[in-house]
Amino acid sequence: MRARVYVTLKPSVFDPQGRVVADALLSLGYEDVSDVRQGKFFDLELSDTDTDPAAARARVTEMAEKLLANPVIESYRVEVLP
Amino acid sequence: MRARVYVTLKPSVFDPQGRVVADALLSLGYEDVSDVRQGKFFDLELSDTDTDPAAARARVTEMAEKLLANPVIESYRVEVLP
Amino acid sequence: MTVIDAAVLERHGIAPDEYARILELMGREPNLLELGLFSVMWSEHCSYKSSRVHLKTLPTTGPRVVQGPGENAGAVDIGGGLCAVFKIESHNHPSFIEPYQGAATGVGGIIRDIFTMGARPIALLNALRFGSLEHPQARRIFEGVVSGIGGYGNSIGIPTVGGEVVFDELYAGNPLVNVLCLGIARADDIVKGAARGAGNPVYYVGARTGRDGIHGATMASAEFDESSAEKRPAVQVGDPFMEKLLLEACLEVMKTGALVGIQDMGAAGLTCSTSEMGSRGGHGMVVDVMHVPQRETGMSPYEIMLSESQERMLMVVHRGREREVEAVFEKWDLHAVKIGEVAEGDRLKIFDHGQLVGDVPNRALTDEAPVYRRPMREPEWQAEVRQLDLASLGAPPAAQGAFEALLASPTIASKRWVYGQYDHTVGTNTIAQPGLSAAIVRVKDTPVALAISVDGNGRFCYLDPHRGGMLAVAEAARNVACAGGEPIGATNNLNFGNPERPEIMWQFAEAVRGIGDACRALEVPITGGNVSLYNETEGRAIYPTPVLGVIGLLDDAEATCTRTFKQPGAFVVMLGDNRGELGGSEYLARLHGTVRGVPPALDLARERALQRLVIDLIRAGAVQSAHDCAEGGLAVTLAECAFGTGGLGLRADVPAAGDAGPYQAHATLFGESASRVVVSAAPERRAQVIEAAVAAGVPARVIGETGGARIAIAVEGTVVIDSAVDHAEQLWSTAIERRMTRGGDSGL
Amino acid sequence: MTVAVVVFPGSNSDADAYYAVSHVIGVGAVLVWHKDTELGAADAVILPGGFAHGDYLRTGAIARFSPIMGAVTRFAGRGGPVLGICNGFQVLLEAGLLPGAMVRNRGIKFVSSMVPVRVEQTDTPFSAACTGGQVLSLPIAHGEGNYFADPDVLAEIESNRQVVFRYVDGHGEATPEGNPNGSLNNIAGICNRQRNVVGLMPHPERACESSLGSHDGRVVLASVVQSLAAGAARG
Ligand SMILES: Nc1ncnc2c1ncn2[C@@H]1O[C@H](COP(=O)(O)OP(=O)(O)O)[C@@H](O)[C@H]1O
Ligand SMILES: [Mg+2]
Repeated sequence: MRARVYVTLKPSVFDPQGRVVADALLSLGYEDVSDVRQGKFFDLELSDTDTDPAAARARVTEMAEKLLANPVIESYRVEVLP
Repeated sequence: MRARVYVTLKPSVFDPQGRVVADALLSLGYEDVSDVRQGKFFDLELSDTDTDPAAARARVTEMAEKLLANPVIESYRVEVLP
Repeated sequence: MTVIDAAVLERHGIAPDEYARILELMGREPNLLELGLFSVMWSEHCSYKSSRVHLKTLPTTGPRVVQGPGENAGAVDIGGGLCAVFKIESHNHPSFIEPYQGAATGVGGIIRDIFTMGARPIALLNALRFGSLEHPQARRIFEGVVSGIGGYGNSIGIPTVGGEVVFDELYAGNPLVNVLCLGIARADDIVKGAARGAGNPVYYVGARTGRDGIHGATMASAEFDESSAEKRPAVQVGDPFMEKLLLEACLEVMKTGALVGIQDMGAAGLTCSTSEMGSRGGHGMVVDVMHVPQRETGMSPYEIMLSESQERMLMVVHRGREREVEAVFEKWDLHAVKIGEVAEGDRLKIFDHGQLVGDVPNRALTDEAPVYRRPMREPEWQAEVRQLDLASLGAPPAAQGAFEALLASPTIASKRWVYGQYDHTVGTNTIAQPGLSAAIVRVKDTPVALAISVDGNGRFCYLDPHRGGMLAVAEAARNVACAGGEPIGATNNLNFGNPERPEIMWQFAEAVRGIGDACRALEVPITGGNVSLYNETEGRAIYPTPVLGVIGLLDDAEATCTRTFKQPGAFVVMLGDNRGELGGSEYLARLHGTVRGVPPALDLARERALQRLVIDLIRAGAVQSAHDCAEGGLAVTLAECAFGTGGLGLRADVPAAGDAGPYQAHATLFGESASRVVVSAAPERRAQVIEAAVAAGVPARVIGETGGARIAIAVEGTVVIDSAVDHAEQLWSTAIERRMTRGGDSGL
Repeated sequence: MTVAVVVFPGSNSDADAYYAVSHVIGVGAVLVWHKDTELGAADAVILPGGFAHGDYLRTGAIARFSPIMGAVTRFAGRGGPVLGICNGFQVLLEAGLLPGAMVRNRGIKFVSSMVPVRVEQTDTPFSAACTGGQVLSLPIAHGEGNYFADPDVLAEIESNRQVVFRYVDGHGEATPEGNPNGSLNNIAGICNRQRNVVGLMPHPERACESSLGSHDGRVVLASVVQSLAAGAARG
């Protein structure tokens, strides 16, 4: 089973990287890009003993909570793939 | 209109961050995680003059090709949201 | 309009009597925006209301002082028309909440203080305190802080050249992150943060303003408790790239001469910069928040004025020269925007789209801030913790084992794991790499170099804050002297608990008194500093921890000195007296889990003579190495001189010191008596070194000779420590790494 | 002789390269702003270390679009000597002037230390004054210096003798212990097929004076002076 955890900066938190990417796109002539926010994701390969998607989601949520996301500035979303 | 570009390291490229996350999860007791790969994504806010999703996709693909991903090590996927 | 009731005042951290004073100064009831201005400017962090009366007692003048406290940073003359501009700043609370960003933005803040003065920053140092590395939480904070410091400094390209790290459970819930920045400026080019000339435009440049950090300054002035979690969105994200652009652009703009004054927007953001610049220059200021570049929509004047978004500067420009200034910023892709003007009078007037929304006499926010003489009381436990009964500790452990345990103690062990993540070579000025001694940076295009050290021992201050304050100054100055630098200026960061508790206030006052005494005796003026109070978690305060940063001048950048032995057959001398003082030592803490006793005595005249002697010996080329005896005592000092030499050992035999019964050997080897330096010198220099010491009135004793591949130390002829250099060095150099990799916490 | 040092926004070793070239090696140096479109009369070009554009997207990814890069590419195409140091190397990779790419250090942490680097090839303008197999002590300071190339590209680089510098251990061997960042084949620096464009992660410009801990970097910068002089002599 596989899971993906998306981690993004909370909307109120400044994203300097996104800003620089937006500026770069602008200077390359992509004037229609008004804003860019950068995020990251983790693709987790789970062993076959996890077969219950609900249980897997709970477990991955725990991992996100504990390690993958920094709750002070980031929020996350968990997706479980079969 | 909004678009998201996912960028991942190609499978042949070693992912040091994914490795460190996997090790950390393991040491936290998540022994069912057999592998982790880390990727990034960019959420682009496009101005309202872009209304044709196909055209927007083509344009964003161009941005990914040119700037957002490095074809030597990365692959990308474009998603256009209404 | 919101009524200002008790709840509103409480949320703003304004006491009832302070509010009465606001009413008096305003001559009317403030509106919410105005209350917000008072709340941040009268916070402990910005107003120094509890500490000011004590700080006033510090010596701040001297022949070399070009700028004392009061400006963005202090400055001392280093000859050739140049100044060393330096200051230390803390980011303790933010680093606890978000270690990476908290530490990173702390670095960004102090760098702005330096280049705001017109100086080019050339070095960073940091003094850090964490809980024990045995705990995952402390490891996580440590890891995040170190990578945040590196992340910011490496990117902006200012080398991090030194610092200190101490681990102790008392810092578990309240780590300390103090960062010192040193820059070089032409004395004539020093720029001040004052607004003058009515009608001169006021410019804003840098990052856009967001809602981040609102009430950061008040947060830094409040104790932690459960509810601080709610303040979490107050975390700011650093943008070293933006700061690099600002640094280059500001230094370039200053060269045009078109600036009247400049100040960064740090704590209390736009509020602090507008009111301080106005009151320093004896002028008023008028701004319209409509012009302030904003990152988020719908921000209120309150939010805009109180935001602590990073990487922003406020400038006053000579009228008529706006284009010159704008052009420089445009070159760097920064957009300087005019947000207001300097005005006659003394009022800070804030408009929003042309409508007056706030109107305050600027001095009411700055100079008129409350000043407290808070009650002080020596803690009841103070006398008790000074009692040290060695007999109660049982039989002493073998010296060999204690020695090895000390080498592997994270506080003593090599900090390579830390500075290996810091770019310390960028700038091509770093003469002494971190890990060898006080940091040494040369000043290009001159013959001189500067040595810098940051030091402070919280345990000593806890046992005796007055002596602890003195010892911190002495140690930092001694470290600088051991590098060959003559101490010429100091900055200090005072990290203490809640000043509303009389015991804490007493510790504070005593420590400041100690710092002042030592600075006067050693003739090292304090040119600035920072106070961080309320360092407590759940009512448990940290050790009182003053951190001293001392700058030393080396007339000749080639005549430097480091700690390492240079050749076999050199003789090893201990300068100063070994009194076998174990009180407050790392030995007692590490081996016996006890923090008790009287900290080492300090005779400032002797200290001064010792430092003078060491500097002279180095200048004369008489010694090959010099190392201060500090944590871990003589044994650890000798071992450290052997580390980094490729395995060059020594044999030493030291006379027993003090009167410690069965602990005699331990007190001799691990006691932390002050005013001691171990030097090594070529055999033919023996007479010269001893004669110089005698002439200086400094006790000097040849205690051994370098050679072999073992560290062999005897007390009164009996060898009690005998380790292969390689083995000892391995313990010492990998102690932190081992703890950090074992835990498996990641540095995401 | 003039060496042009390009300044990108976020470059932080531009002044160091300038200083080393002009004050230590003693040849002319000029700083060229990235928005310029001409290199002027430069005889050699250095892309310096730093964090151009913050390295926020990928190292060197945005800098390669700077106006000056057109001139750098033309200069390189004419056979002019171009040296990319650290971030400059990363820019050259992103610009396609050198093969391969950089990923995060294997240990994910920034690494800053003095490391031994072995000179593998001496027929480039930035190694001509070295002796083959010479081991230089040079500082590294980077977070993304882990060199990667596809297996076929890597094989080609090796067979064309394009690896100019390799990380080695204390015994001068290219072992895993000597590899500070996980680079494939311990690669510290490479050149292009034409051998006039060289990139390396270590900082020779920071190791030009013994008071700074090493002067081994001098030979790298002196190489370009020597090879330009030789070229001029050949006419
Ligand atoms: N946080 C740090 N950052 C950079 N260098 C550090 C840091 N902590 C310690 N060091 C370096 O490690 C060495 C030893 O530090 P310390 O044990 O405090 O020694 P001392 O005070 O005797 O100089 C010094 O050279 C110091 O600069
Ligand atoms: Mg110290």
